Amino acid sequence: MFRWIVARDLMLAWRRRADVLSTLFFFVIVVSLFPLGIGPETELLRSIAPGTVWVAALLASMLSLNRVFSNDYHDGTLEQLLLTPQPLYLVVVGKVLAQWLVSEVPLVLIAPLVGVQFGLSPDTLLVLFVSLLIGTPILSLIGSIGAALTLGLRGGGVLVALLVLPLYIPVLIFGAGAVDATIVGIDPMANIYLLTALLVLSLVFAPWATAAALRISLE
Amino acid sequence: MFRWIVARDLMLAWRRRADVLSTLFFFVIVVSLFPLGIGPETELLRSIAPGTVWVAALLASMLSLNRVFSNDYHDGTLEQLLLTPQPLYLVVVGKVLAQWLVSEVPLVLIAPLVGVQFGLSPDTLLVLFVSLLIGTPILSLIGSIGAALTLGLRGGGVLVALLVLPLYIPVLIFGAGAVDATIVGIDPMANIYLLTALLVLSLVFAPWATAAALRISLE
Amino acid sequence: MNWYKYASPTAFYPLAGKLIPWFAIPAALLFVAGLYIGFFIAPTDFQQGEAYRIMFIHVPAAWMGMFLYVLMAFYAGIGWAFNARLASMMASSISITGALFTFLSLATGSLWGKPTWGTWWVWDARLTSTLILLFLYVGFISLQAAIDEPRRADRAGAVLAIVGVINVPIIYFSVQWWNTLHQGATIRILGKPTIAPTMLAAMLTLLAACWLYSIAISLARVRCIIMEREQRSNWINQGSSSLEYKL
Amino acid sequence: MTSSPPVGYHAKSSHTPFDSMLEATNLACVRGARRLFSDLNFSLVPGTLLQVTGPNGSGKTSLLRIICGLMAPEEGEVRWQGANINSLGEDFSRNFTYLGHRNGVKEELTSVENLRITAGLTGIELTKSGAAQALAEVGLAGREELPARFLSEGQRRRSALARLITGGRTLWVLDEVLASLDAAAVNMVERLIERHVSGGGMAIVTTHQLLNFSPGSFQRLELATELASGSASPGLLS
Amino acid sequence: MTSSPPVGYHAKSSHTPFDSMLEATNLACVRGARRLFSDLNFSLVPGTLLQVTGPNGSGKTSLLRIICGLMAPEEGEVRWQGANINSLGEDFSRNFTYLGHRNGVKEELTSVENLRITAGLTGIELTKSGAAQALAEVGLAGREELPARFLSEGQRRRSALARLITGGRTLWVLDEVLASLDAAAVNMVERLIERHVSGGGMAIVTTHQLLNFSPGSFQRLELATELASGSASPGLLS
Ligand code: HEM
Ligand SMILES: Nc1ncnc2c1ncn2[C@@H]1O[C@H](COP(=O)(O)OP(=O)(O)OP(=O)(O)O)[C@@H](O)[C@H]1O
Ligand SMILES: Nc1ncnc2c1ncn2[C@@H]1O[C@H](COP(=O)(O)OP(=O)(O)OP(=O)(O)O)[C@@H](O)[C@H]1O
Ligand SMILES: [Mg+2]
Ligand SMILES: [Mg+2]
Repeated sequence: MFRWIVARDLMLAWRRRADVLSTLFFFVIVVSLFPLGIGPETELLRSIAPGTVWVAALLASMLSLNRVFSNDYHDGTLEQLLLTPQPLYLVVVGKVLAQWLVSEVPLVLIAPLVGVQFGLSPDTLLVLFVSLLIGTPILSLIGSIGAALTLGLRGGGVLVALLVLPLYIPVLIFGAGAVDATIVGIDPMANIYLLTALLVLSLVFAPWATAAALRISLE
Repeated sequence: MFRWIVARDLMLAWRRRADVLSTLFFFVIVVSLFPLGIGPETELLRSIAPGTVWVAALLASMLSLNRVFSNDYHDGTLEQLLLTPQPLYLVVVGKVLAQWLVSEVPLVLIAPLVGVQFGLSPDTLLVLFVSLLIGTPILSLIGSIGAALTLGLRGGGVLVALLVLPLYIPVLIFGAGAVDATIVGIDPMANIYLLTALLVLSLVFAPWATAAALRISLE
Repeated sequence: MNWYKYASPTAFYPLAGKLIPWFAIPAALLFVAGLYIGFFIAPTDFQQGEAYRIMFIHVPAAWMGMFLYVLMAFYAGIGWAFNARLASMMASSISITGALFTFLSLATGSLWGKPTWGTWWVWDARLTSTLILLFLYVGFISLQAAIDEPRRADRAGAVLAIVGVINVPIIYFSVQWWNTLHQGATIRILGKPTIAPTMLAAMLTLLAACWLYSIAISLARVRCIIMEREQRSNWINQGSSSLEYKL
Repeated sequence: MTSSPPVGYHAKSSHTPFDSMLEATNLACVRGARRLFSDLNFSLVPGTLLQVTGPNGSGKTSLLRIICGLMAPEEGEVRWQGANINSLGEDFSRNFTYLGHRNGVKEELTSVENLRITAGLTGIELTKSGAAQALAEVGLAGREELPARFLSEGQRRRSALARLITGGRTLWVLDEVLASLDAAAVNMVERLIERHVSGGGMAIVTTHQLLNFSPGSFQRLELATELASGSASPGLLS
Repeated sequence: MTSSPPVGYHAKSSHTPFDSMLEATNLACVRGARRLFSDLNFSLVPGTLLQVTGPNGSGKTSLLRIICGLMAPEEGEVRWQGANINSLGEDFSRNFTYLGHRNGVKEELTSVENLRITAGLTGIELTKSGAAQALAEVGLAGREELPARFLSEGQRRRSALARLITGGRTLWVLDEVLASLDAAAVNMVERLIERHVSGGGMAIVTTHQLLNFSPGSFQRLELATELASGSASPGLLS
């Protein structure tokens, strides 16, 4: 049954492939906006590159995630998912996995290309890639809690931003930190390990919190 | 009748004040993420401040605009607005005005405060404020076209970003350019004038394009 | 000859079929000729060596990318204003060619940038504006792809294309407003008084080839679009009830 | 449901073209690859109700949207007092109230607010007590101040129906108006339409339940299921 | 509609507690400041249909959501084969199909895809032809491959109904199941429920139209409008 959850969301994504592509383009455009707003000095751009790419990834993740849950909420299919005979935890894991595969993996893959535009060196690009690969699932997992909580609650918006963004910030700090470290020539592994620890933590706890949030929102 | 359009959206915003607050919050957070992702060097931060604030304003505007139209679309009230006995142009102007008042004015007001965090000088803050005051209505106007075009489309949210962000770029360049100019000690007025010209242009043409797009989307 | 008659997609379909070879064959010939002149006859640049030859593809591609956008917006506007389906179809078919050329100019530019500037990419006004142009194309194509009803897709695309066209001059002139380090590099080559006549000849030949190619490929693509849509309306007229939905 | 009278039947037979307020000529509607109907003709004079019936998917909603100008017909045209509704633009909107499958009620606002705003948008100043009175008439007394998202499905529908009372328009275009309504509300709607029509108004209504309605001023237009010939032939019954 | 039999009437009178599959005891529901019902008791044995009626806003939807475990009751509990449904968790979901006001149909997917995915999610492998067959049964033959957003309101409802056929569950919980359906579809649903019930299934159905249904296995639960006392007293008719 688990595979049906993933299959379902992948199929939906395939139907909306324009949507998936546009998450990718959103990422690329947001990243490109910064040089436009900031100016073209290569040195400056290189130093803001990790932060920019990571913030853009964060935003892209937040946007696409939000959509995944709220679409299902509005047409009543989320209710149906809640009533399937399997732990809600699994449903959540399946949905988040599908969202990650569809919206974030392409982004991770294209990030090095974007990095080239900022003049990053090959080994920095590798670290950027790895940090995003480990970091984006965390974003999806944590973001899903926020998305689930905001579903019905009209007043929940701020609360959720307050709740989720502080949780995003460590990811951002370690992720961008790893890349930054490589740029200045420090070993990035400490950051990468911390990121991995965060991933394990969120894999265990986030789906559980999301499931609880879903039940509350659908009440 | 015009005032009813504005009144309606203001009232809705008041009911969803959490939502409005969260646009503001989004803006503040995006701007604050940068220092986190980039590191604390004052010089660097100052030089990226205009671009960062402007990009954040751009994203915040896009997100809030999208919501305004798609909510009305899904509950059938947009249909009803189309059938009111007044030019659709006016309806669009009213809705955009309300959106600007509710989501962007607070952002413009808080921007100088955010600027202080980046170590901007008082006159730079003034230019930042003025450029945002002139620039944000353009964002709302242009954004409304994209929001109207993507109504009801599966890709909604992200597609709108893809359509609108490239059109936002001139605003970004002139807006951030004005602030940048002040930082380096050049007269920002050329940029401000260009921004004003863009405002006039978009005031004349954008509502018309949005009205056309709405008719197409509701067909 | 009654040209008006050919405004109908069904009448245009066979005409387009007949026209394609008249553009495709010269395009191929000029392409071969242009490449030959460019790569074998034109002299080696004393500063850049052989790398400069990318120019023969890069420059025509960049020009085509910009021009086709305006043309696309023009067709889309005509199609919308006069409810001319053929014009709308032309706009859709041009959009892909335009995006392709824009992408090509970006790719060749990057390839060229590495040996000359020592970097794949700089946030130079011209490079950035080309990137934005690509985004505009992609926006147009994605919007049309996201809408299933052709009529709505045409009109929505037209609104976007027309609004986007306002951006083109702004993007173009931003070169002046936004002085950058690397703009000089491009100007320098053209500004060189010693540009060999063979270089110019090669570039112009290739430009002509790109033009003819664009026309030919757009006609071919518009034929596919006509086919797809008219087939559907034929079904309507036959009215079989067991129709499969066709995207 | 598929039996249908001769194609292209004209309803205005007994009227000269000029006393008909709303007139549809040779309407055809195509959705995707499907021709839902063609050669559809009818005309409405003041004081008549047109009930559009037909199985699911026969094109009732599409027809109503065409009449309101929300959708363009594939062929044919709709005229109001002799003028094509496209040429009338917003002026046509001054004459009718449309109620679709979706209620057009903002969930965040209370019923009173919803009603007053809709009225304001159509150029009518409605007092709070006026709104409350209309809401009481549709059976929402005591719920006027509840945000619409707390209302039950049927109550939300009722809240939308109150627009008919406050709108004061000549023509009512009502899609599936009885859906989700309980027996009392169905009766209420019937009386509402009856009063409207007998007062010289016009109504175009789709429902799957037949309306309990005094005859005479009552026309029925039946849209058939798609026919093998590909062009469904709508029939008009009096 | 407001007449109602004595308060707290127990339906299981003729059965011992153990042969009832689904049992609700002393249910009460409060929404906002309103007590919709309290002391509501009923129990269902295999082969029975419970039709819940009541005016708009009387709490039918709320009751059904409580039965499915989507909402917690203010007081009382729902038991399945003697066990509280909260303690059963997902295992309870294995026993019923719920159809709410919203269809739960993905607009991007075709009806076949929707059906197969829903089946897959509930642990049933459904072939394409199996899905097409179920869709044909609800009258969507020829529309199986159309993305659901192109379907008409009634067709979308039918597409949701097909889940009942493919689900193979014991208990059907259907909210306002006849809304937007044409006469043919209403009949189809009635036959569907009849077949299900006579085959030993159970169904809880709300509608505003009375179901045309052979008596015997048929119970009715009438939720009254809110009473002055603040606690509505639900009555059960056989
Ligand atoms: C990704 C990188 C690049 C992009 C997107 C790009 C884009 C463009 C565009 C849009 C044009 C046409 C503009 C016009 O005619 O005014 C152009 C022309 C030209 N480009 Fe590039 N370019 C890139 C890299 C380069 C490089 C590395 C060189 C050489 C060092 C170069 C040399 C030229 C020349 C010589 C012209 C034609 C003459 C002119 O108008 O200046 N470009 N390029
Ligand atoms: N792209 C498409 N391809 C094929 N058929 C389509 C397409 N879009 C819509 N349709 C069909 O057009 C019809 C639309 O019908 P409409 O919504 O007007 O029906 P209705 O009479 O209001 O039905 P209901 O009683 O269910 O509300 C449906 O039969 C639908 O299947
Ligand atoms: N916050 C609240 N405050 C007061 N009343 C509320 C609140 N939330 C819901 N209600 C009331 O609770 C009831 C919910 O009823 P429910 O949706 O269960 O009705 P229903 O019987 O399904 O009606 P329908 O036939 O219209 O679908 C409504 O009468 C509604 O007005
Ligand atoms: Mg309908
Ligand atoms: Mg209900």
